[in-house]
Amino acid sequence: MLEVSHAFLNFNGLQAINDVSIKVNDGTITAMIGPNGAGKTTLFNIIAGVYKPDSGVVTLDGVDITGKKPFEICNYGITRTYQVIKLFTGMSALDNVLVGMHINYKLNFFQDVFHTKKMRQLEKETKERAMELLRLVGLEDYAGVTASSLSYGQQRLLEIARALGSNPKLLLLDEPAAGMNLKEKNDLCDRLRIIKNMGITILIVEHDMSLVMNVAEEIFVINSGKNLAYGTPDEIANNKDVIEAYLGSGD
Amino acid sequence: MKKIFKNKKIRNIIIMVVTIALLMVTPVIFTSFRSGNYYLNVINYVFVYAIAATGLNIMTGYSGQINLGGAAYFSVGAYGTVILCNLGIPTIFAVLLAMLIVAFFGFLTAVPAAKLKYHFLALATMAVGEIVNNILIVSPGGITNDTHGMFVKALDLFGLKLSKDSQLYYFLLISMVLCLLFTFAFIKSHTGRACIAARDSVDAAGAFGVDVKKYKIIATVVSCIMIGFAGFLFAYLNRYISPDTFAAGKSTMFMSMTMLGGSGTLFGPLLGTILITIIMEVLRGLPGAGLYLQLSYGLVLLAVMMFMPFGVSGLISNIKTKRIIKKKRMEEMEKNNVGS
Amino acid sequence: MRIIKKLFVLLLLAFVSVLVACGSKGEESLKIGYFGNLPEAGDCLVQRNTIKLFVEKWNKEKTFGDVTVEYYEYDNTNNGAQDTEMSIKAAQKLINQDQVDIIISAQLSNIIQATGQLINDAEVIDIGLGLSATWMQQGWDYVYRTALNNDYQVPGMTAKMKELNQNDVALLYQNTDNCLTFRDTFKAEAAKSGLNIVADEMLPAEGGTGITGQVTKAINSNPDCIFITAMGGSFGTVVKQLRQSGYKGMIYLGQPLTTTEVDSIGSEEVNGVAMFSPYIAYNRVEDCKNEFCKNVLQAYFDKYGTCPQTDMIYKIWDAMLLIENAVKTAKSTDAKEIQAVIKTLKFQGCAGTMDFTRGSNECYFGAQAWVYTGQGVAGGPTLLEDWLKTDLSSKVKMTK
Amino acid sequence: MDFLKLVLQLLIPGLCLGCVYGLNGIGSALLYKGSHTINNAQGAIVGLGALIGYSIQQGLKIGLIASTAIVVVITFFIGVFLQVFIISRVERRSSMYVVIATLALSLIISSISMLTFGSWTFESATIIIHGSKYLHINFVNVDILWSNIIAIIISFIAMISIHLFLNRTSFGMAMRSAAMDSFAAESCGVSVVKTRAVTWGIMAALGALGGCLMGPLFGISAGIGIAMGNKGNTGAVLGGYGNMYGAIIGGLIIGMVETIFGYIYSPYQSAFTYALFLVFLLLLPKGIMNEKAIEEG
Repeated sequence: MLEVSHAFLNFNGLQAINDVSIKVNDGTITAMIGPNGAGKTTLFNIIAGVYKPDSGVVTLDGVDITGKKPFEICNYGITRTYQVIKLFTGMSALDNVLVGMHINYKLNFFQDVFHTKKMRQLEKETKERAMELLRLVGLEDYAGVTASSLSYGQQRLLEIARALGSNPKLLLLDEPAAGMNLKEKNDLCDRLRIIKNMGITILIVEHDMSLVMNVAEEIFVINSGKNLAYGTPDEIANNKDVIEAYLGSGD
Repeated sequence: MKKIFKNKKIRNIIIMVVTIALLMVTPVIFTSFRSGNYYLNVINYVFVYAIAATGLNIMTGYSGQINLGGAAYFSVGAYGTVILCNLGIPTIFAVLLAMLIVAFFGFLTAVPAAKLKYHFLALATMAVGEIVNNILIVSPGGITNDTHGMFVKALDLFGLKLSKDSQLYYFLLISMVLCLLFTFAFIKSHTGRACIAARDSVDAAGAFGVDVKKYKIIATVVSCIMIGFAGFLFAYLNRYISPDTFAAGKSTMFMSMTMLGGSGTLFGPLLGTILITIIMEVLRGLPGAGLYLQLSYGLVLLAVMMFMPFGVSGLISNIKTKRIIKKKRMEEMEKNNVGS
Repeated sequence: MRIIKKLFVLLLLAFVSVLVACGSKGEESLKIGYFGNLPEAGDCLVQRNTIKLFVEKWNKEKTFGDVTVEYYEYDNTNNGAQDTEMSIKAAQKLINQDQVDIIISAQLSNIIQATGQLINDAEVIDIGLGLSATWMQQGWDYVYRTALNNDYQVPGMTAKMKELNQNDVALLYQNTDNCLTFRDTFKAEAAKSGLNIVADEMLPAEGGTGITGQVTKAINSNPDCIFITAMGGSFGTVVKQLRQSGYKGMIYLGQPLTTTEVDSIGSEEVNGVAMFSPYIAYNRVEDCKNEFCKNVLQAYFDKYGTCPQTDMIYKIWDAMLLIENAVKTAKSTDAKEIQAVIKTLKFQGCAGTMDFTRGSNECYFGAQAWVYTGQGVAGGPTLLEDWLKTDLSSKVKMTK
Repeated sequence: MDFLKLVLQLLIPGLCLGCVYGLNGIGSALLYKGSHTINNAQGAIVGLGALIGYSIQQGLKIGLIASTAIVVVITFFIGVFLQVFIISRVERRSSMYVVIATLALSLIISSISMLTFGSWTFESATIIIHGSKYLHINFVNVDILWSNIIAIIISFIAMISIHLFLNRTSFGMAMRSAAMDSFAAESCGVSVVKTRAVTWGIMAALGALGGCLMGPLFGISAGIGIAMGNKGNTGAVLGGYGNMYGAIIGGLIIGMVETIFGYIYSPYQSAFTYALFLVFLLLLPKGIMNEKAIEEG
């Protein structure tokens, strides 16, 4: 599905990404973990098109998408959530998800603004789909509420619902569990499994080991910009280098 | 009787019917006694300014771009239609052509403006306003009759001469309601949502395939057309247009109407226009009314900026949404306590 | 549906609040309305004081029988300056709410122009104090002027320039309705009498910071004399800068200088500045030589304790005389009858006989040339002929 | 010879106008560097300063220079007051609101100053050196007003002192660090509130200084202030917003351009100046001294 091979990125002197290669298989939940400042978010942004790597290739199903602009990457079927929540605060939850579906909404200006029959019919369809997504993340009865008045956890879920709006092939989640309490985290894991069963591949960047171990099928560990380990959760759990990187070497 | 009022649907219809009846009858009531004629004229101005403020709101409220030169589009709309009408073109085509000119002028200013930062956009729109005003004062070939100003013939719509306030009243009322409905349709449309998204977060909107520049331009052009349309109506209501009526004062007036009412809300501009017009009429008698009026614009804008950035209707809707949230949170609390 | 309901409830609120504020119908009386720059202590204050003086006199002496005279005034300024849109609103309020019979509109021609159509259609008498010819050409039969029309000044001016063989004239004009028409008439008249215009520069309206370029261009065009037409009260800076930049020749002005402007220009620099006017302003009542004007200034002084510093006193006084004569001869307060009577009126005014019988709604047709000598009071304006005899005129370069 | 005369006749007043715009420009540049906002109220403050200066001249019967000094001090504290009680509160919400808040302030200040001082143009005292108001240059026989020359000299002195204040004094250093990154500055003990207040104080004082210096040339009125305020911002943008030295150059260019356009074709004087501003803003977004005016993304 997604493949990053030999990516390098230098931030005026700091070699943030140093020959990193990762592969995300179809229909899996893959996680990317690593200590603070390991370059996880930078790699995440390279995939999402925010940064252009100095060298190295990012391909999705064989198509090279290195260095494409964010709104082009969205057309390829990759959508993302943000570590620092970037919801459309002035709009209701439903509208946020509707904007998520922006790209598959083919109408010319006049049809759209003058609410022709075609537009009203398409609008009803997309609204139903949006409500479905809100039901998926459990926000269906908050549909009319403006995004800024939702609680922190709810805003996180809304971001995921919005990202699913344009039924992507690959969903990038940037620390989705940050700021959530235990109950919300378990709830999140169930929802992520439902999304996976819908056939959407998920790549999570996360600190919370318990969440990663619970939901991820494959895990990449990145440390100071380099590949450290790859494998299933229990392989990683007792992999010597990973423990050392996290807990610092014993000697 | 009680049962009827309990049923929400019927209650709405009754309110609607009563209000429509009252709206249709108002000119007759007002023209019955002579001083009412003056207030009918004031109401006509409220309609015109409400349309202009709603137009400005599309750009500032819904698309997050500041526009301190609204008077420029207002004057292009006014002078455009009047000059074309004087050339003998029937009113309808003159208005359409003028709106095209305003749209082109709006597009011309929108494209560069889309990439400017908020503060520099403020300076740029102010500069555009000054340039247009200067061109009006010393127009090439004297088409705008420079500072002599231009007299405007009575509006003739399909041969119907609308000169008296009571006749204009219906035309202005219908135009305002149409403009409000158009704005409502625009916001609820896919394009409208994209403009609002571009306002709230440029990065997130970009990430979901919204071409931010394109939607900023669309919002500006739509806003210019509506302000230009209000300019046309102003010309035929005021029956005399001169460059000094379109000076910077007009842009600040539109700005304070939109902001006071609530920028980014549908009825904000209309509410703001009514409140500002009431202030205007109250101050009318005072010596130095103009200065007190300018002072009140300043105080209104400052109060909005410091205490209620979403204006009066923003305040009302805040209270309402807070109540809904609290109610939902309470339900959820009970559900959780009962559940866990 | 919810949106539509909200819209209509909102409009309901607006109408109810406005309905409450409606006025009531007045009983039989003569109502005079005025709009102008109320806080301004210059021309507008003189106008309002004179109107109040007459209204008081008429009511005390019952000059119109048992009719009481009422006076309504509104402000028409926006951002410190008189504004056409505010004037239209003030005029509408006077006509519709207060139902006035006679309106005295301000001395700015673009204001009179903007409100003329409205007042004329409402068949209310409109007495304008502005000097520009444009609003007299609109064919409004309810609009009159009790000041001197610019167009009637210009022939006298060009003749004087020809006489002193000042053939090259530099033009400085302010971009307002009054000054533009004055400039166009002057250019037409100058072409007819063989004067050539060597410079034609536009000065920005008040608050403009860039008059240096224009002044320099006027001086460098090496003119025999310079003609400036600007709004009352804004000649000071231009004349001062002309003199400061070394221009020693004669300067003709479209309007008389106010006494404050004379002081600011300075006695030595104001020498040689000429203007055409049927009357001039004085600092003290005693300085006035004309008998009729002296009584006018004395009456104003007795009531308000100060001598008016501008010649507006004569214009507004003539306007009130017009009202007094018209209402007395028409013996009614109805505007239509007053309008019919005015065409037959001929009576004594501040600048000689005011003759409305010529059918052009105007009353004055000629003016004398005065020159500021810089000595004595208010720059001591003396007749041009006397000034030429004195040695002061030698200090000024008559031709280039 | 008379080309030189023309140059001199236009150069000095143009330069004087340019200096005053430059002074305003410095204020706007400092403000933008510090808090990324634009001050629309600058014009009104300039008008207010000029009017206060005039009333001091009349009240205490003192010369132009003395009254200007007093005005500069008064407007400094007015600037500080505005920032602390009004702008800082609005800024907490978002820097976008500050643009509209300053526009509101401009309306309030200009209407109050017109209500108190009246709305017509006053005559300001001019500077008289050895008995005459003009410096006569005989070989070109041109009279140049002393107050123009003094205005240019004082403006340069003010510019140099601001430069020294920012680079040499410790508080100046604090101000520049707060301007670069207010969070970092705050962490090492710089009270950003104080630096912002002083920035506004300096901006207001410079504006009022410009207003008073222009008195002899154009007379004193609130209207003059408004025109100068906008041009000050225009000059700052021309020079590259946020860069003080660019603002001075930008101001000088605008001053010269306006005077020259006044000479070439006077009716479109203000249109040319603002058009030049738009051209610079759009074609050269970084301005002469390279400061970002374009929004990414």
